[in-house]
Amino acid sequence: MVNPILIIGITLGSAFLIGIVQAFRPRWTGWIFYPTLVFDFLASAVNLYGFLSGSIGKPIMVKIGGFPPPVGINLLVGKAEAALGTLIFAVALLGAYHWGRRGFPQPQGKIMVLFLLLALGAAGISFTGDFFNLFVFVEITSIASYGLVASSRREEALEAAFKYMVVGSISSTFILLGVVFLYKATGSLNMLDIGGKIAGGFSSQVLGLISLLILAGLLVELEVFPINGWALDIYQGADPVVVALLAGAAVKAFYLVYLKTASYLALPSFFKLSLIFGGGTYLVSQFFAWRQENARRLLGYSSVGQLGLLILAGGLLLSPSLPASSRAMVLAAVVLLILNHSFSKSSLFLLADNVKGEKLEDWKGVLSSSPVFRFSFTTSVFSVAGLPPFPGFWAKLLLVMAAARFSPWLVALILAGALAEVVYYFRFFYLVSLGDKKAEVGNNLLAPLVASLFLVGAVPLAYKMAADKLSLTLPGGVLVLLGLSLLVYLLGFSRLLQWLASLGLVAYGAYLLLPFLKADLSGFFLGLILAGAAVLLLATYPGAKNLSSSFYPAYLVVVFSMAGLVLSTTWFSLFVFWEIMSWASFLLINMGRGKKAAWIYAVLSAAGAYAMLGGISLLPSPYISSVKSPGPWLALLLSLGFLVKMATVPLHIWARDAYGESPDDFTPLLSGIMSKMGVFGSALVFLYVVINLSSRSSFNYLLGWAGVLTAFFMTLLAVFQEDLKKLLAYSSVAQVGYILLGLALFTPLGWTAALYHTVNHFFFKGLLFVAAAGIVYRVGTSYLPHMGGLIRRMPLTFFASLLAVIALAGVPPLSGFAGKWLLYTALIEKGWIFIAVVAFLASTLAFLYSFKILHAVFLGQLQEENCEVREVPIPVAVVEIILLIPLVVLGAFPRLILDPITRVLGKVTALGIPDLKYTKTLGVVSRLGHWNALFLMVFFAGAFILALIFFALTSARVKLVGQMDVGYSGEVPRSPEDLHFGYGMYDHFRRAVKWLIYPLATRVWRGIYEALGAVAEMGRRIYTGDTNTYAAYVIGISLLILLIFKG
Amino acid sequence: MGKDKKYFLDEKPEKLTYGGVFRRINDWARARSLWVVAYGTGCGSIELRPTFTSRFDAERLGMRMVATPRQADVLIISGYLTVKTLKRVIRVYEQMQSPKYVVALGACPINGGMYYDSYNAINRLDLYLPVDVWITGCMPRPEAILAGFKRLQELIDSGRADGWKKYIDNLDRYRENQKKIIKNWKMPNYNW
Amino acid sequence: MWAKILYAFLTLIGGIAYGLLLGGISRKITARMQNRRGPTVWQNFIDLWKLFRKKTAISHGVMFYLAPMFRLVGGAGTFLLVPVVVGSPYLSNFSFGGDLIVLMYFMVLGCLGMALGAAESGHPHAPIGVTRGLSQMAGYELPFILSVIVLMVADKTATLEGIVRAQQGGILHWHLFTHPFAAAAAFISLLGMMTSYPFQVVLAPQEIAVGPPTEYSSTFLSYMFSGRSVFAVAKYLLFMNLFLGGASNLLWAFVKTFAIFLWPLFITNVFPRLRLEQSVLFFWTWPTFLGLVDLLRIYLVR
Amino acid sequence: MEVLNRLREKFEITGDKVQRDDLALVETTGKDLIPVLVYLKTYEGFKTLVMISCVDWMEKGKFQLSYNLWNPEKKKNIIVKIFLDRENPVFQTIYKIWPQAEVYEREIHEMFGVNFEGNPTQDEELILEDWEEIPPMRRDFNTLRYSMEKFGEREPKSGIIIRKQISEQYDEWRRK
Repeated sequence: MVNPILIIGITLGSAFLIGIVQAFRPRWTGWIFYPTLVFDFLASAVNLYGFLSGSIGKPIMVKIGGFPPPVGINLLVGKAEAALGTLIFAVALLGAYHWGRRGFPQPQGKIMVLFLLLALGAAGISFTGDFFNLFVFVEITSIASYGLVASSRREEALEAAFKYMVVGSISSTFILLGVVFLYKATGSLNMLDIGGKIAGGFSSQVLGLISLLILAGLLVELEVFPINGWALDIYQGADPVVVALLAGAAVKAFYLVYLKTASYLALPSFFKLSLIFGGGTYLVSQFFAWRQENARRLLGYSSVGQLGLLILAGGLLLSPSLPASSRAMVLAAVVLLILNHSFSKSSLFLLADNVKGEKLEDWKGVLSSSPVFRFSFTTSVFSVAGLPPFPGFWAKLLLVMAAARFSPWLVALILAGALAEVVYYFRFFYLVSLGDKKAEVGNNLLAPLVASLFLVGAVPLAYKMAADKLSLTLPGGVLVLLGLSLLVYLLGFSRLLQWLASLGLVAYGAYLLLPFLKADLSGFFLGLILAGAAVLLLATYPGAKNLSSSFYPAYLVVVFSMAGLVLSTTWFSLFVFWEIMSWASFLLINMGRGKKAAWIYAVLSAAGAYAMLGGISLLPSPYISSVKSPGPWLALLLSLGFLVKMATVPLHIWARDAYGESPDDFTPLLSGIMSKMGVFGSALVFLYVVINLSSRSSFNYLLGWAGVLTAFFMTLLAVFQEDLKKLLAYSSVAQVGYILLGLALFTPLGWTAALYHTVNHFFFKGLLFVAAAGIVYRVGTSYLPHMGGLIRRMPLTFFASLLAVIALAGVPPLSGFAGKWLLYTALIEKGWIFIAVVAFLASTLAFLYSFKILHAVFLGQLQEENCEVREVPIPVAVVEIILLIPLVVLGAFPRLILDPITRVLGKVTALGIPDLKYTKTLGVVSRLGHWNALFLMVFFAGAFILALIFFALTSARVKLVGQMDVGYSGEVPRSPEDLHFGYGMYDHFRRAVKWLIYPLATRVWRGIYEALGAVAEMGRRIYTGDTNTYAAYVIGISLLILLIFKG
Repeated sequence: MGKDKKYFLDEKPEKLTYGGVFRRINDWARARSLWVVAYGTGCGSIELRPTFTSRFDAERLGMRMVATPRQADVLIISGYLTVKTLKRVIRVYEQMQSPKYVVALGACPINGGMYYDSYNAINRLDLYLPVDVWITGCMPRPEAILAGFKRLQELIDSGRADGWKKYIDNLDRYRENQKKIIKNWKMPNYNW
Repeated sequence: MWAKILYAFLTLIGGIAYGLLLGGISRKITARMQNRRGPTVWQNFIDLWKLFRKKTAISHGVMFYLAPMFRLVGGAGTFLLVPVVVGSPYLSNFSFGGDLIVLMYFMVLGCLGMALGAAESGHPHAPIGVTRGLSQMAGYELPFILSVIVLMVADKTATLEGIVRAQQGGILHWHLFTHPFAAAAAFISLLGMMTSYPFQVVLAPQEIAVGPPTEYSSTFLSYMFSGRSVFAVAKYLLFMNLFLGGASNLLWAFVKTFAIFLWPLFITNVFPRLRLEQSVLFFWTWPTFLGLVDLLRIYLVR
Repeated sequence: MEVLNRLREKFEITGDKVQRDDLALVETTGKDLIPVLVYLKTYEGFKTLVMISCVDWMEKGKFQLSYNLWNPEKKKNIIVKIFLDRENPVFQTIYKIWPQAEVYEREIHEMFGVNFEGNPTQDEELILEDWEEIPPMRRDFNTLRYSMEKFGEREPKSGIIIRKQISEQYDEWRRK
């Protein structure tokens, strides 16, 4: 145990000493400055350790001057105070180190003094047990801050300092007034004493007013909306190091004292006040940041927002009606939020110090400048935006779960704010990752790196805290695998090694998860994931490809999080893995060409996920398999995240570019397996959530239409797509629409169709995307009109694609037909005939793009520039062959999949097994009809071979001619381009359906985004930047608080 | 032209034998199923329209217009042939599949007709293509054309319409003649 | 089993011959309607033989080579999946192979194969024709699907045998009369399927030579020719089974298919051609509306 | 036609003649042609260029270019003629006034060898592919001899002799 007075005394002493030393030996100041901070940090850390390990049982009480507490001034350091002190000095140390590397602003000694005083004041605010002392420390902090802010000597900084001074004075006045009146009313200044008196029944008419005066003063310091304009100016104008200390740590001291004061003074309406101001600040600032073009001010908005969230959480804590378990959750959330925000924001501000210029535009290309920068930035942004596995995520999870007991609207508010945060942070991320050039950044990156490493280090702690509070268990094996996946990053010096390690890891994962491969829904999907990932990973053979070093780790994280997802037993666990999967896939997509697509994907994913989280928080039981029966709207909320992943209309707008422009090696996984996670989730929703019959029928019918309309519109859009991968993207989404339709039917046959199609879609679409990756790799473009005639150069790939396309089009005798047959039979049996009509039409339209894929890539004229193209690389070819076999085999023997599916459905008690019989002559027999796959295959193959032999024997002399030897009206064609029909292939059809393919969804979503952005832009005008206005706001709002909450 | 090598088959057609087990029936069928490539080379093609439509109804003889040389049996040179057209005609003729026949309408293909002194119209078609049937007149009426086709059918039926064979057999000589008037031979050497 | 295959093979030969004959008859009828004599009804056989015995042929590659086989086998397969006479051991073909859904998808196989082969020819007209054909297919499939679904829901079966059995017991039980709107829709879409004249933009010899088979010649063409003939017969048979109550013996089958055959023939000779988007939109409006009438009726009555 | 009067006032008109009620011929000089055409098009309503033709006046050593214009409102034709030197036939293009003139000029260039400065496409082949002789519509081009040399004999020997005589006579006549 270290006496806290030592911290204060030594720091004060050092500050004086520095002042003296500076006059004689300016260079020696550092020898005092740094050891002081280190000592402060160590002392606080020792205390914190003492509290955590239990060696210090009760709060440390320090009497000053020997007088006992009610009379004398005292310090009261408990667990929270110690932790906050540690945090403050840690951040201060980081900042000081950063400054030291960069070079102190001049005059060095004075700045050091101010810096020490700021840290000291902040620590003192949290340590003190006395209201008057509190005021003293507030003043110390404020004055130090004014000086520090002004020290950077930029015009904005000076202006900000002045504003802060004016506002801070008002706030101090309020606090001082409050303290004076408090002493008059209670006759004491000691917090504990007053708290005890009030709890003991002391009451006074003016007490409420007094408390409000103090709290209003503190709220000003806590930067609540709308009296936080000055804070934003500071964030924008001041030296980033100062800002890091202020926003990262010092404000937290105010927060702590706010909580303490509120709980001691125990006014019943405090919690409402906090909720209103906290929630308002949170939502409004996250929202106002949307259009912000200044990076530092954007971070400032974020800080203000986070503080708002903290105040909101504080309000929850103060609420008298909150159950004890929820209170523990909120407490944990508050701790995590503070931790998260301090480190991520100091990391971000210190990073900002390394970037020249403040505009977002100046940040373009910084991500590619150095791996350290990339790591710190990504970690911090992910953490501050509340993405797993960082503490911010767990904090939000806990907070939402606690708030759900309180009010669904509060949940909505928190999630809306979180979504708004994701929107602008990922806009930031998107802008930052744009640009081909490397931006010039400073190399002063150690401090942010350390801060972000703290974040990473806090992950287990956060997980443990959240898991304890939520009784959350994640599959241990999967966690191990996820950890190992991240380690693959360390092999970043060689892609080949990474590839081999990844293959090994997937094999190890398969071994580890083998016991879970049972004949149930999870086992079914787990098998698909593991086998599929292994095969598709094989095709990513690095060779000469230019893969990012984080490609394989992210890939593996996606794979294993999917495994964890399907093995989840609680909705929490599912949500956690879902988020991990989403963000890992976001990183992967962002590695491709479509940065904007990645942003849209991130935003929509987050929207879906938060809707899902909202749904989960409102569910009565977190266990997936426990059957519940909430209304269809809740089910819809719950499945929104899944629908986003499946890109169901009208949530499909991300799909085209995200699929089309993600790295070619990742797209097969994205389409073949990852989109199926939405299927899995929807299956769970159908099975366990909507069980009320009347609501089920409407919910299912709605989703059935959603599925079939997805299939229809996406197919239609695929027809007119001129880019190979985007075409396949639309096709993929359309196929998933069929799967959703099958699930929505909720009959055994419908589910059989859906599950069959799930597997089969993996085979043919995985094959097509793998082939596309190979083609793009060889040809160098995915633009269809630039290809053509590649059958001569890539016969194997053509053959594979041909079979895949036949399966895709659902033409017998290959495997794709079974899905169609089952689906239509199920549809007609169920009586959804209008849907059946649309589904039929959609699958007819699929022929259009099927032909387009094959023609535009492989047939027609071989272009001049592609004459030397070679067959795809060997690993790709191997994967093509592997994926080819099931297409044919399943085409002849569909029971190879149908039987396992029947077994799986047998486990799903709500459904029963499909009414299918198998006979020798008729093949698969349903109640409606029959279909003999083996016969069709044998008949087709036999007849084809017979016809071929007959032809070869009887035909005329066949001469293989050159590619341009065509009847061209007697003319000699000049070049292959003249003859190739590749561009605008279905323009005539487009004229017929142009009213159907109007990009309504895109326009609507963009319109919503633009409108909200415009509103945010308007709202931001209340920050006039004028000191008078700010002061007026402060006074006005404080009076308002006094008036409204007086009683 | 070096670049075009990879786009065109530069190989001489093989010589074909005429006969076989089904020779009789083949000739009979060929005679009764004459598909004419719809390529009007000169003024005479105006006479082909009445020939093939309701008034004279060549379809009753089993004849049809087809739009692509690949499927055609008969190439009609309808009247004068300019150098520019000749290039295209040669290509069309060589793109037809054997057995194939050439019918020349009017006086111009025989000896230049009224264009005997034109700087641009060839004088004798049979120097460049093997003609199976000549139909004289300027222009021959549809009746005459039908009579000519009747003659062609007889020739085919009796196995005497073997211009396509002669062309392959004497390809080098034909080519020499063709190249004499087509100075700048921008075609592949063998059109398929 | 072998006997069945033999019978099916004989039926197939008969089907091809019948298809060729129908083609000849259609040429004759067209000629008579245009006030001329026209070729003999056997003209198609002569053409087929001539094409089959041509001396030379050209190929543009593997798919080009295989496409006629696709076409023939696709056509023959479709034909063989449709029973000529339901219940007859000799003339029910391979209808055990699959139901109506199977048939509707199997129909595409030959077309798709041929489309690929044509596309490999490298002639621009071929893929233009193919895309036109596929687009038109998207048009006429909608009314056809509507009427097929009406029948499947009404008869609670998807097998052709079942649908035929549901129509037994007199001419008024034919679906042509029990579901007249659906039948009308289907018969209009038959015009599209047969690419008869208002919807003939697919082949359009005047502008894109003959569309997909532009580069095909000789024996290749003869295969396509026969595949096309038998495919047409298969469609007539399908419509006979769907709407005209099937056939109880071979004679009835001839009569009914001939009656169906006359419908597109008469239309084709008196109409000009529609542009592609016009034909697609036509199919998506009037026949679809007709089909929806019956679908709605079924939906409400059920 | 009163147009002629106005033209005479404004431009240098070397000759004019009213052929019919609706057809007038105007002869002008090379430097005035384009102003005349622009004037006719802009102020007199001769909006359409019907055709451009060329006549070879070998004896005079001139090429005559005739621009045939049409006034669709008054239903009048006017033909504007100029003469060019036969040895060095160069003239400006008018395709910026009437775009369709481009093709006429191209044809005249091919058939007579008149150069139209500024015409972007006049050197491309229009009808004659790979032509190597003097332009064939010039009157000093012996088309019969060319045909005989290039396309070979037409009839039995006697016929050839007769044709030879004809072509020689033709050449003699040219030389006069």
